[in-house]
Amino acid sequence: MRTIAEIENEIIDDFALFDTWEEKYQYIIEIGQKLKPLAAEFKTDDNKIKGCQSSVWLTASENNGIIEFSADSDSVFVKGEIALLMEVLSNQTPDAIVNAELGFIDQIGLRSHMAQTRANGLAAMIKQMKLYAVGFQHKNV
Amino acid sequence: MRTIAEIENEIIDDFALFDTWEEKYQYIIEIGQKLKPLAAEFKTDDNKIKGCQSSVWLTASENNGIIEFSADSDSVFVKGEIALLMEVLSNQTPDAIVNAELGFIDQIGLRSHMAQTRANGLAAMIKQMKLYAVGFQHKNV
Amino acid sequence: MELTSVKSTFDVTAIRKDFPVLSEMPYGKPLVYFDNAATSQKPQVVIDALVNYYSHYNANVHRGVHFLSQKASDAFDAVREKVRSFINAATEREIIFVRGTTEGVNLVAATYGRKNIQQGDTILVSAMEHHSNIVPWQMLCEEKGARLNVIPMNEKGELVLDSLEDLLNDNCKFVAVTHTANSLGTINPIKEIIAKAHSKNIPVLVDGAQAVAHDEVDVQDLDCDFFVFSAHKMLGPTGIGAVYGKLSLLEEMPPYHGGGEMIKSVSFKGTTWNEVPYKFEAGTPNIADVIAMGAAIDYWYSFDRAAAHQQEIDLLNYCTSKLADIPSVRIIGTAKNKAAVISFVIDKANAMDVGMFLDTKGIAVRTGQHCAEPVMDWFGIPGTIRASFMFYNTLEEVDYFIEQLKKAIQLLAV
Amino acid sequence: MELTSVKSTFDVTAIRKDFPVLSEMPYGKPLVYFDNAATSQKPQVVIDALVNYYSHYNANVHRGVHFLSQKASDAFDAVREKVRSFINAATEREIIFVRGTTEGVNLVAATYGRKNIQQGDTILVSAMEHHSNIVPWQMLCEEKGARLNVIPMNEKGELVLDSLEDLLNDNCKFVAVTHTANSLGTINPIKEIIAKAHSKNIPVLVDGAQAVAHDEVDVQDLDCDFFVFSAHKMLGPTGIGAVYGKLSLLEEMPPYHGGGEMIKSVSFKGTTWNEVPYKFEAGTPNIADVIAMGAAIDYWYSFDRAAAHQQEIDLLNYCTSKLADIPSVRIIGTAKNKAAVISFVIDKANAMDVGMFLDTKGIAVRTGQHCAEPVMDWFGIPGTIRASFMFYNTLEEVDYFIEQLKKAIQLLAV
Ligand SMILES: Cc1ncc(COP(=O)(O)O)c(C=O)c1O
Ligand SMILES: Cc1ncc(COP(=O)(O)O)c(C=O)c1O
Repeated sequence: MRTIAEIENEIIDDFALFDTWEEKYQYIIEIGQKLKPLAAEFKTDDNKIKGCQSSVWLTASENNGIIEFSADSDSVFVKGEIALLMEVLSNQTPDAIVNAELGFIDQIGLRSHMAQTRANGLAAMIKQMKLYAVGFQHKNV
Repeated sequence: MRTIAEIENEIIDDFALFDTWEEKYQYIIEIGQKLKPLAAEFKTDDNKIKGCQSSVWLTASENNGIIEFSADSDSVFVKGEIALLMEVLSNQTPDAIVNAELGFIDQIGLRSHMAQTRANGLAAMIKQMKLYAVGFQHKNV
Repeated sequence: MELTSVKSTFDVTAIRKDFPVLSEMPYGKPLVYFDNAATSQKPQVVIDALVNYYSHYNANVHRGVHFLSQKASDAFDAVREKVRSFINAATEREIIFVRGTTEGVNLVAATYGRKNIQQGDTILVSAMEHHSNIVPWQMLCEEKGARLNVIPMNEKGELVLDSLEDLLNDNCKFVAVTHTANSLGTINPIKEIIAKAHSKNIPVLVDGAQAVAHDEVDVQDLDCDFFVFSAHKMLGPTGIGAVYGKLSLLEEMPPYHGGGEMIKSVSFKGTTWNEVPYKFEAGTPNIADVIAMGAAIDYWYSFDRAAAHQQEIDLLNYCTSKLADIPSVRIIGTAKNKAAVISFVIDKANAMDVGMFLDTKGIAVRTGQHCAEPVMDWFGIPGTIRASFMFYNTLEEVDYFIEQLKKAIQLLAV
Repeated sequence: MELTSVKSTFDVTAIRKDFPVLSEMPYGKPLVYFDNAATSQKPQVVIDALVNYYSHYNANVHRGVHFLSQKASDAFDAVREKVRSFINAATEREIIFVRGTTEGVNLVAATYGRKNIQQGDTILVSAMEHHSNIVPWQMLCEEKGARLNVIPMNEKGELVLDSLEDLLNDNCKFVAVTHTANSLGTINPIKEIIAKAHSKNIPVLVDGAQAVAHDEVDVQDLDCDFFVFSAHKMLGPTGIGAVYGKLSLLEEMPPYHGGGEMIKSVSFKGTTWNEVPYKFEAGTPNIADVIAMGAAIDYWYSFDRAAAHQQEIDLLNYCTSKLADIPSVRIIGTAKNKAAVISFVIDKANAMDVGMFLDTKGIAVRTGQHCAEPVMDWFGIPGTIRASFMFYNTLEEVDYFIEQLKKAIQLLAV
C-alpha cells in the first residue's frame, strides 16, 4: 500500500507536466469526468456537504481498517477535486487520513485560482473526509 | 460720498501691489492693528457675533440715514478683516449696505487662505452688518 | 438584422487606452473584463487624482489654517458640487459622502428609519433587490416590530405593479427599491413607483448602484426621497459613494455617527449637531477617494455619453442574440427594459465550472448569486453566470466570449 | 544639556525622500509639516500600492472566480494578517476594517453598546477624549437612558486615577479611553486602567488613533477589549482603519450594517449572519485602501522603529525646551509621559492669527480645539496652537519654526 505522502508526490509530479493553469484546469475536469457517479440512493441530504456552493455528496465505508470514499457533485471541477482527494485518502487507515496534511493541494496550485466560495468548499470536503475517519477510529477502539 | 463699488475697487488696487499671500497677510494685520479698540462697555454678549471662532464684537449707529459701524476682536487678523469691511460699508446708506455684493473679498484673495472656521466667521460678520442695515431700513420706513 | 455590422461612432479603441487594467494579460491572454456590475475599471485620470493628492497636498480638511489643508479642503468641497450636478440634486447640501451603497442604505435605515418606523408598520422592497437593500430593512423591522413586504416579479424578471396599490396601504411607511437590478439587468419603472408612493405620502429610497454607471440620473425628475450609489461601479475608487436625500428630510433626521466634524459644540453636559450634510459625516472623511470620485465624474463629461450608452446597448443586444443561438443557454432576466447585464444558466453545466473555464481564457465573468439570493430562489436556480458590460467593452470581445463559452459547454455540459 | 547636539543614528534625510509631500514648497517656501496628529504624510510605497492595484488588478473581492478578483482578494486578505501582527492581536478574525477611528467607535457603540448598555448604566470616558470617543457614547446614553461619567485630569493634562475605583462602580458597564490624547499629547496609563476595569469585569475600548503612529501597540499585552485606529494617521491612506475586538466579544455581538458579504443566507423570511469578522463588514469594502494600508504597515517594518521613535522624542524635547525660553508661551499639556505633540497658547496673541502667520512661512501647524472642546473648556482657553511631529521631521525644522514663531509673537502679541 502506497502511503499518502507517496501518492501526493505522484500527483505533484503529474501536475508538474503542465505549464499553465489552463492545462491544470482541463486535467482536473478530465479526472472529474472519469469519476464513477454515485448511485442515486446515496445522494441524500445527509450525505451532502455543508459549506459547498455546488452540491457535493460524500459517503465512506470501512473494511478491515481501510476506508473507502465515494462521492459525486453537480460540478465537474469539484468532482475532479474529489477524485484527487480520493486518490490520496481512499484505501487508507483512519489514522493516516486523520493525520494527512495534504500539502499537494497548495503545491499543484489548486487553491490559488479558486473563488473563496470554492476554496471553502474544498476545505469542507477535506474536513468531512477526516470526520468520517475520526468516526471509524472510534469504532475500532 | 464714494460708492461701495468705488471703495472696493480702491482696495482691490491696493492689494494688487502685493505679489504674495505673505505680504497681503501682513498688510491685513497692519490694518487690524490700526483699528480703534471698542470701548469695554460695547464688548457685551449682545454685540458678539455668533459663528466666529474668535471673539468679535460689532455695533452700529445711524445718523441721517448713514450707518456707522464699530467693532473689535481678540484676533488682529479679524480686526483687519473688519477694518476692510468697515472701510467699505461704514458711512453708507442702509440700502447700499443691504445690496452690497462685496466681490472684493474674493478678488483680493482673502477667502482662499482661510480655514473654514474663519471663512464662516467672515460670512457671519457680513451677515451681521447687513442685518443691522436691514434694521435701520425698517426704522426709516 | 445583421448585428455584427453595427458600427458606432464611439471610438472604443481610444477610450480603452484610458483604462490601464484593460491591457492586462491574465495567463498571457488579453483580458476580457465582463464583470463590470461588480466593479468598473478606472480611467488613468482617477488614478492620477489619487497620486496627485497624496504626492502634493495630502492634509486633513476643514480644520486647518495651512496651505495644504486649504488646498485639500477646496478640492474635497468641490466634489460635493460635482456629485450634485452628476445626479442633478437641488443643492449640494443634499449630498452625504459614505463608503458606498451599502453604507448609504444603512445610514438611511439608522436615521430616517429608526426615527420614523414604528411597530406594525411595513417597509416595501422589491423581489429583485440586492442584499444591501434588503438586510438593513430586515434589521430595522426586527428592531421595531415592523414587517417587510415585497413587490413581486414575473418570469421575465419584471416587477408586477398590479398589487402596488394594495402594498402601498396605510401601514406602509417606506419604499426601498432598486433602479436597476444587478442580478437580472432589469431597469425598473422607478418614476411610476415613486409617483404612486408619493400619492400616499410614502417616501422612496432608490438603490442607484447599477443605474449611475449606465444611465443619466436626475433625482429631481425622479422625485425620489433618497438615492444611494457607490463610486467604484461608476469609474471611481473603492471606499466612497454618496447618499442623496431631500433637504427637508435630512434636516429632520437625527445624526448618524457621532464624532468630529458632525457637531457644533461638545461638552460632557450635552452636544449640538452641525448642519446638514456635516451632521451625517463624522470623523476624518475619505478625502483622497472623494477627490478621485470627483475626477471620475469629470471623466464622465469628457466623452459622448449618449454614444457610450449606445455602445452598451449594442453589446447587450449583440451578446443576447448570440446567446439565443446556443440551445443549452437560458437567459435569466429578459425584461423589456434592460441595462447591459446578462445573467444566464446552461443546461447540465455548473455555473462556476463555466466561470473557471472562461477565466483560463482570460475572460472575467461573475458566477453565483450576485448578492441576490431571493432572486435565485425565485427562479429555482443556485446561481447564474453573469456577463456585464461597460462602454469600453467591444463586440469583438463578445465574439471571443461566445466562442469560448461554446467550448466550455462542449467540455462541461455532459 | 545641549539639545542641539543630539545626534541620532536615524537617517532622517534618507527617510524624508520616501515622502513626496515633504518636497512641496507652499508660497515658494520649503514645507515644514507639523500637523501630523491631524494626518500623517504617506510614503511612496503607499501611493504605489494604490496605483498598482488600480492599474493592474482592480476587481471586486471574494465573490469572483476570475484572475483579477483572485489577485485582489489575496492582496486584500493578506492585510488582515498584517494588521493583526501590527497590533499583535491573537487572530486575524479579531480585525474589522472600518473607515477610521470614528466609525470604529461608532461600530462598537452600535453593536456591543446597544446590546449591553441599559437604562441606569454608566459609561466612563476620560476628560481628554477626542469628540469621536465622546459623542457616540453620549448618543448611546441618550438612547438607553444611561449616563456618561468622566475620569478627571489635573492641570498638567494627566488623568487623576484617585477616583477611578469609585467611578468603576456597579453601574459602570463600559470604559472608553484614549491611549494618547491628540490635544495634549498625554500618554495615558491604559494598562493600569484596563486592569482596574477588568477587576470589576468592565470591558475597555482604547482609542488608539494617536498611539499607533508613535508607539508599538500590543493589544494582548494591554488586554484591552476593543482597540480602534485610523490608517491615515499612521502613514496609510484616508478612508480606512480597523477595530480590534476580542474574539469572544465579537462572536456575541449583533451585526453592524446589513448588506452583501455580512450574511450567510438571505431570504425574505429571514437572514443568517456570516462569521466574524465578515459579520461586521457589509458591502464592497474599501479594497484599494485596505491594500495600501498593508503597504503602510510593511513600511513601518522597513526602518529602525526604535530610532524613529527616538527621533520623535528628540523633536519633542528639543522643541519643548525652545518654547520654554519664550516668556509669552504657555504649553498646554505637560504630562510626564507624552507623545510628540505640543499644544500651546501665547499671551495676548490669537492662536489662529499665529497659525496663519506661520502658514505664510511654509509652516503647517493646527490651531483651534482639535476636536476636544471639553479639554479647551477645562483649561479655560478657546484653543491652542499645536505642533505635532513625525519621525521624518528634523531639529532644523524646529529651529525655523521657533524663529518664525518669535516673529509672529512680535507682530501679533501686542
Ligand atoms: C485621539 C483621536 N481619536 C479619534 C480621532 C478620530 O479619527 P478619525 O478622524 O480618523 O476618525 C482622532 C483624530 O482626529 C484622534 O486624534
Ligand atoms: C443593485 C446593487 N445594490 C447595492 C450594491 C452594493 O454596493 P456596494 O457593495 O458598493 O456597497 C450593489 C453592488 O454590489 C448593487 O449592484
